[in-house]
Amino acid sequence: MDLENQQRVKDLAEEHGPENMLVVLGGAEAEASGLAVETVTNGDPTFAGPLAGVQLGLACYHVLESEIKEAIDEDVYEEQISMMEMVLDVDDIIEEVKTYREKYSKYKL
Amino acid sequence: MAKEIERAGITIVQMANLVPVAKTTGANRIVPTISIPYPLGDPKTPEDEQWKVRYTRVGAALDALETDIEDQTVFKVG
Amino acid sequence: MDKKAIVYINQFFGQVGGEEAADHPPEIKEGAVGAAQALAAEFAGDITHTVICGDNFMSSNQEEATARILEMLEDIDFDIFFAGPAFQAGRYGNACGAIGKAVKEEFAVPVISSMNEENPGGEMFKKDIYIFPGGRSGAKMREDAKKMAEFGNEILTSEGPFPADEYGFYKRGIRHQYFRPDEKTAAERALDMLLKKMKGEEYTSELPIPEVDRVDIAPAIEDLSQVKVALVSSGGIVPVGNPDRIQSASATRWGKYNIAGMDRLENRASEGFKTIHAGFDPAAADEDPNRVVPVDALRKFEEEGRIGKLHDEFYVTVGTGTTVGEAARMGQEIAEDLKDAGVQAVILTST
Amino acid sequence: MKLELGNFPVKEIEFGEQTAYQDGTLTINKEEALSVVYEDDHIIDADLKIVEPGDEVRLVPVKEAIEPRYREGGGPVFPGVTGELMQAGEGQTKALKDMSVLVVGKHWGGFQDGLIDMAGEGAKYTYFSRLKNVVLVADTDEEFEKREQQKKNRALRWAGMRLSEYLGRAVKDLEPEEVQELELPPIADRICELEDLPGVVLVLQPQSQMEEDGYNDLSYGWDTNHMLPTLMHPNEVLDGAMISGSFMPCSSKWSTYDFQNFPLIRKLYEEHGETLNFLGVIMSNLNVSLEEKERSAQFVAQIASTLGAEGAIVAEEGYGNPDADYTACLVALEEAGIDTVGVSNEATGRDGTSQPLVAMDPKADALVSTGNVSELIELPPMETVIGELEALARDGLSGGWEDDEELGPSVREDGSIIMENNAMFCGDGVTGWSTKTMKEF
Repeated sequence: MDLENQQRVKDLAEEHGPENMLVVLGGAEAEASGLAVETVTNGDPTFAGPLAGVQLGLACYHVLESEIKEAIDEDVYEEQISMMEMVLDVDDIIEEVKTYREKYSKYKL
Repeated sequence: MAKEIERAGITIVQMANLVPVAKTTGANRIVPTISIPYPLGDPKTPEDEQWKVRYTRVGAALDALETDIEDQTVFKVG
Repeated sequence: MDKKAIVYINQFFGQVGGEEAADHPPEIKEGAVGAAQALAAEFAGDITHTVICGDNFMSSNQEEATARILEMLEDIDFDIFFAGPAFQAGRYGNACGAIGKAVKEEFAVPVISSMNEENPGGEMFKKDIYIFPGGRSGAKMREDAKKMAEFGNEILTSEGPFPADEYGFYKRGIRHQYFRPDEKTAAERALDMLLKKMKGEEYTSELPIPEVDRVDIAPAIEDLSQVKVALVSSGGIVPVGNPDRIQSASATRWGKYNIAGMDRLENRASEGFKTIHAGFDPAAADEDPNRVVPVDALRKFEEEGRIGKLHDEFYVTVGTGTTVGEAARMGQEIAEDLKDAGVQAVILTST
Repeated sequence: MKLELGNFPVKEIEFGEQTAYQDGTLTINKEEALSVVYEDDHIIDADLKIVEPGDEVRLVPVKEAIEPRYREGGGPVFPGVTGELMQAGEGQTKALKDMSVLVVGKHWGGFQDGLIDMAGEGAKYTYFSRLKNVVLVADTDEEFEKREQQKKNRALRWAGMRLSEYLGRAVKDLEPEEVQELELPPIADRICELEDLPGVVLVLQPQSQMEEDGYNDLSYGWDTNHMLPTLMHPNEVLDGAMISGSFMPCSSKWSTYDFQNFPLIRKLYEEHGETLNFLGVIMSNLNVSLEEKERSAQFVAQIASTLGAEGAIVAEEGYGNPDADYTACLVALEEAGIDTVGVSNEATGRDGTSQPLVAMDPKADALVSTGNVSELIELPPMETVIGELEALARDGLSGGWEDDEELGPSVREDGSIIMENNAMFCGDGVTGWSTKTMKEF
């Protein structure tokens, strides 16, 4: 997760409280998605950004996960996301995101 | 040792009996000698013959110093 | 463990900024800053300071940057130095290697780094400091830092030995003997290796053949009659009495001896020269040292005008058992001396 | 050829009335034993000591180690050396096991002599620290070499062999506790199952680089400098055909005890008929001129090919220029299509960064390495020194020195020492004992 986004997440969490935040990921790749979850929960694993050593424990899901998918208007999801769902390795992504969430998230949906 | 002297930009020829050793250590100009304990004169031969061997081989080493080479070269003697 | 560590990282992992901050001059901060925190998580001692330096600053002012960092560290008490991990970042790898090497030489503490195998810094500095193979990017920070920190813990608390294959750092070309804990004898190992080799199975040679290091070929001398030629020998020919106490094996010393005005080297019986080389039968060399250091033949060539002049001193050491490392050092010292004396060509005789 | 080796394990050695072996105890009549030593007029002073593993004893300068034996029928244990020339490797020989006779100079040492610690940190470096040893410590009138760095040690080495034969006679009429039958039938007569197993030869390169007589390893008393590689039955080597010389830096040396017990030969015997067909020993040598080195390598490869060997093990007694013989031999065998493994030590320097062998070739791709000759070893003082500690520093032992800018003298005032592995008596165990290897650090 780039340094600007880390700063944004950090600022928002300070402003609204981490318990009131939900991060939705849209990354196309499992490893990067996992790292993003780690960054907003346990801190930046590369230790390069503002979230280095900051354990926000935010609730974090990938847009392809059923929890998010079900909350989105079906037509919108169909139009915006379903194409990608067919070409991505959805299981891998969900598995990875879930693993980190279960390990580090303090908050849930 | 030859390598370090050559690295310093001095042209060097190594006179050695053990050509494979000289090659392994990276000498570039090599002139073979006749044995390890007596590189340049076999005590079992007459004095004048030893002198001839020594003069010829050292001469070959001088020739080697004046020879341009592209690769590691073992100069033939005689 | 009450050991103290200092960590070196670049501007990016020190949270100063990305490429735009690459000219950041070296600074030192207390505690574990930025990526140093990843090491702090696994290191059993205390990370007291973090040195941060921009990659560009280091690569374009390496000498100055190194000097400044060494100065910063001068009054700090520390037991170990970590640099990186540097992943695949070339400038960063080079910086970790350069500063690591300098710190090791100046403060004699272990230095540990981590670099991806594609990082040229690894090849350049693996001989000087411990470098572990690492990931391509910061995504592997935790893993790479863990390897560094764990080895740091090990090296600070146990006596070793620390073989590369056991601990996983890049091999450094430093070979020492090692007693096998399983006490498997050479005979058993030889048989195992042979049986595997004959069956076409995998085996590991205990002495992998390294590549030969070559030097650029010095140009040919155009006209030797204008040139001063020197004799150098590894045959251990010294004045009887061996004034420089050159060792007869595993030599670490060399000598130079004046031959001005001598037509030939007188032998041992006439109190002239003898060999102290212990690797071969000395009889022939003692009887006539010119068989090893051909002063007589070169005098003849000098007289004939084939060479300009035979240098007034010849140089000597002993080849037997003398390690290649020592031979290289002595070669450098002799080369220096030869250059000062204006010698352009050398005949090296070895036994 | 069939050799029956009758073993008499020695559990204890003591001095007593009569030289005899009973129930694992070897008793020695010291006076009688010394009279055997004094048979040579050159021995001017001699004493015997007994040392055992764990004794706080340092031995230096050690010149030779021999296993005491008796040849059934009374023939010389070392044919052509201690008696008439006769065939070794056949018949019956009795051996006193778990012990050796060590020969130590009372004062003078040389390049080729070494050191043994019977206890402490130093004991891990030599095989002989694990044995019970009868130590002959003696001086000679060999004035010509007293101050020479290279010593033939003739009087002392021969005295050691006489003493070993004398001790061996203690079991002359006794039944051995165990008899080992060592038999390899003629190659042409070997049964079909063996034919399916790959033929393997052991190539030995004993030290033979001195031109002058008296320094090199001997084969039936013949200077190995004067021989071309030849096929020997392994039993010959184990039964006294080969004796050690007096030339090489000591950790590289193969003592006569090593020849008598050669672990590589023993291992090949064990594997014979199981995983391989042990064709024999090609006894080569080490030479001084390139042509000689190449000629020997060529002969070795030819003999191995003629025997139909598919595999070979080559072992080198020494380092430095002999590495050229070693590598030439490995390469020649590989080029003849024979899978080859080499066994040697290395010289990577005190700092470990030097080139391991002076001559190397990528074809030598399966090497066993048994140690670094230049490894620095620092050892605390020992209660007792047998011989003369100063010899390590004074007499040019290959691993000792009088003074060093950085390290000081090898022998310090308090009796502690610092030396190179070079001076460990037969310390690199290239004959197969070594549990050392080399690793990258």
